[in-house]
Amino acid sequence: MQQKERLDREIVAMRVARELRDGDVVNLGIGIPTLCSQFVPEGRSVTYHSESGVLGYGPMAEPGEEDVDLINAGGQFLAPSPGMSFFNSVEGFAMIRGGHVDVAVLGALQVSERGDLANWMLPHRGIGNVGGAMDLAVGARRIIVAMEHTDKSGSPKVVRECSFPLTAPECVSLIVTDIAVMQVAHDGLILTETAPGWSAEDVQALTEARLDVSPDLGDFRL
Amino acid sequence: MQQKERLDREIVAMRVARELRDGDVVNLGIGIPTLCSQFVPEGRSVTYHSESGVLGYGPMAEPGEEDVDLINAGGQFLAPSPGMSFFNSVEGFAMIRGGHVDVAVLGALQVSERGDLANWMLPHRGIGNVGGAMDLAVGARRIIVAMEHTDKSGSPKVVRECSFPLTAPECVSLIVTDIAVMQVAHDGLILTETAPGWSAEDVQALTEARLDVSPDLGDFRL
Amino acid sequence: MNKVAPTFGEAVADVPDGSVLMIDGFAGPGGTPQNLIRALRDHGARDLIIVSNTAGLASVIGFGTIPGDRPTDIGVLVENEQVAKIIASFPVSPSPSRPTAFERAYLEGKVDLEVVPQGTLAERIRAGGAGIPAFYTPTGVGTLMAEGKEVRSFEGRDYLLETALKADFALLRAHRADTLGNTQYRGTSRNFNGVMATSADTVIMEVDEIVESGEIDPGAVHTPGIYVDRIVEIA
Amino acid sequence: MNKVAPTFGEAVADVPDGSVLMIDGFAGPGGTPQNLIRALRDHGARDLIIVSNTAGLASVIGFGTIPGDRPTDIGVLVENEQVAKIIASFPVSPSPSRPTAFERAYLEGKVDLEVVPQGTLAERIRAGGAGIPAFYTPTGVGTLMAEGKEVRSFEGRDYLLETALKADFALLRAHRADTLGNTQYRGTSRNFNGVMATSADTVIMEVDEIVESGEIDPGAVHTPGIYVDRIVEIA
Repeated sequence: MQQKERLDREIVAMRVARELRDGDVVNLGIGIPTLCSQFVPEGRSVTYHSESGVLGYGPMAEPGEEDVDLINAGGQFLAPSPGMSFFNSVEGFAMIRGGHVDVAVLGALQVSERGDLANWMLPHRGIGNVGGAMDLAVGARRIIVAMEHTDKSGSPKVVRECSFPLTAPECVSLIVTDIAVMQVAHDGLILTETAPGWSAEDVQALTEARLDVSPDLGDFRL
Repeated sequence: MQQKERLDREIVAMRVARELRDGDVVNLGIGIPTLCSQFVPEGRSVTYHSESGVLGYGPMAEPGEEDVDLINAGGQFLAPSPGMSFFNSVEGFAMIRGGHVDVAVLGALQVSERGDLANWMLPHRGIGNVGGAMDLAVGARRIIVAMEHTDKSGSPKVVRECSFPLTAPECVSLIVTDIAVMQVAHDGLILTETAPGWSAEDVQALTEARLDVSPDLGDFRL
Repeated sequence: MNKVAPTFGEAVADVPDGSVLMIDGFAGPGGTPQNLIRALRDHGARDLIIVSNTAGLASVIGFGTIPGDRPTDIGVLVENEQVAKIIASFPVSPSPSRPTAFERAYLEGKVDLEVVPQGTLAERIRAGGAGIPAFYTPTGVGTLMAEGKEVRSFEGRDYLLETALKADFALLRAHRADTLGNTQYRGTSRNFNGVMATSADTVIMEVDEIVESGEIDPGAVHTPGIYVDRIVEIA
Repeated sequence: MNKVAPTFGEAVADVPDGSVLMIDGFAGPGGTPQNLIRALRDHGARDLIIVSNTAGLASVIGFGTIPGDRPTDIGVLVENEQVAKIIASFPVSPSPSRPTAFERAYLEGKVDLEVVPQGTLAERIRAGGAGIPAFYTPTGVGTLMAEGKEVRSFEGRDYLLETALKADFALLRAHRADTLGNTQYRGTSRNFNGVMATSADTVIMEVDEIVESGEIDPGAVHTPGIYVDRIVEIA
């Protein structure tokens, strides 16, 4: 079963991008989430927010075009875009906490069946980078997690209870991994899509949390 | 005694202006306080703050030069000045509460011997304009009251206890009226200056609070 | 995502009875959305709760008003009996002989009033927009404003607990906006406009000029477009 | 009231041992006062408490750094054993194999750490500058950040009480300032610079360019000059 093919990061990002609606204000975390902006369907206008202090930025800067005064929260260089605006960190987080960001796409170390999110600290390291993750987790109207389904040692990241320190409890709405799409419902996780060749049982076998299988279970919708 | 001559508003403002130091950030209330900026001694650079959202404004606008987008908190038209800056009401009051305004010069209905200030509501009216007075009274580093010594009916405005609703308790440092200058000390009011022709007894007779007479009592220093 | 509304009337057409509105009106007409206020009067929504710095002064005593001008302010909504309550810092005329429409209605018991210190009003609106449910402030300690409020000491000084204010709609006035709603105010007219834009569900702006996106320096935007829902150009 | 200091060294010469400093350093060198940090290293003040978003990342992992550049950040103060404690949101390297100077010192017990969520850090600094001693925020409820903190419910949701942060000095970086200290930042380098300027007793800025007062549009000033004490032009 471990030999079944997992989706690559771009496909995961593409699936998440389908969730973004016309007019949404979206914050993209470091890693797979950053890739989502390339895959937003035609005809949808999405405004990107970064807690580095910019709204409405363009794509990643081309090599040679980097500007240390135009970065995202992961320190990546951005290209300018007409209609963008700059602000300080107080304003950037007022937007987040105040509910002005529609969607945050975040990576995760663990997500629980209640939607608890752990994405800032590996307990064995004893020290971690919280950055803006806790503010985004409580402030953005909808939290989508984009991640690999298991960690590097093959352990499940979709768990019954997070064993890692929480970023925020009960905040995640949707989990998109390299093998499955899961909705966080009031009474647990609903498996709605699987990667090509993966059955619900295959996904469950790599998932610690119990998955309810949607009657409409199907392939990844891209 | 009521026949002795009182100082006019400009002289009161001139006396207050001597209190402003080079580099001070100053907020001037409505009435006599507004007049102070004309009388700042040569060589002192004072930056004026208005909670309407401007720092470093110039003198009053000349007739015909009025701009509805350049007013003070009393709705008076200001002239621009090089180096001024604009901001919203949140920032304007962050400056006040945060201790960034060195001096506020305010009018008053009553000041008590402890430095309690009442300047926003006549009780018989049952309704009043607090405006920015309470924020200034607690936020500015030094509060100077500039006012007539008695009200229109001749009753003392420098009192033992304010009978009018307070703006803030124990906030006033100095009281300058049309007959006297009084410092608010820990144990009461100290009369330091009187208008020409007025004795300490003359001033006390129009003052409900008990005045300690300074050993250095003298004429208004202008 | 073009946010330009064709007329003032259409921009306020969905304001229901009983709405909470933030409407700028600092002292004079600068920053006051006079056209949107007139449209709301014509629209006729009633039982409104209005958050504003004043309760309609410019038309009565000429605060901040060019001599000879008779600007519109929220006083017309009070006169038209559309207002149930006003939350303001400077609600009455400083000249008792020239009372405002609000003041007369208040004394007749037709409208409620909550007086809030101006800095606390600004901070409560900011808190509403910034996801801060409550904060402590030194303003109002030991005064009537402290009645019924929690007093708490931090490092030996007393503070009042104040809570966030939010609104259903904001009616605001700016100088320029691009089609995305990125906005600049002129001079002191930024005042409450710059914060009310963050704290209402639907933010409606009248502006002198609408420009294409990209025409406003991104470092000089006062209110980013994500806060602004509808823009109407003043003809 | 000319605020221009002749050299970086003179600008930081009076920073005593044990000071609390706010120093910008968001992710890369943009906004980081590299020259003032080097001057503070040369000055040698010790037992410093530093408030900053990161604890020195740019020089280690190249966050926000043009390839080939080796920017200075507060890591040099840690390496020089001048730092007693850091208050930050992003203190360690995201690459465990490339630890920061701070991280090594922390694991050796040479320096203390307070990790604060980035939005809470910004809001606490803002509160310090705005006369707000404490506020409630939803951030951190149900996490390690809530340990020892008051939790309180408003309208059915839980929030943490967080308190203001202030500093003795702020070392900041801006693009332009006039001689009165009116300041503009460039792009995303405004980040923590724009708020730390309000919350320190003495605010020291390095800037690309100093201009005469009146040369900066009063509507486009990011930090009004009353917040800024000393300005040094980057040669």
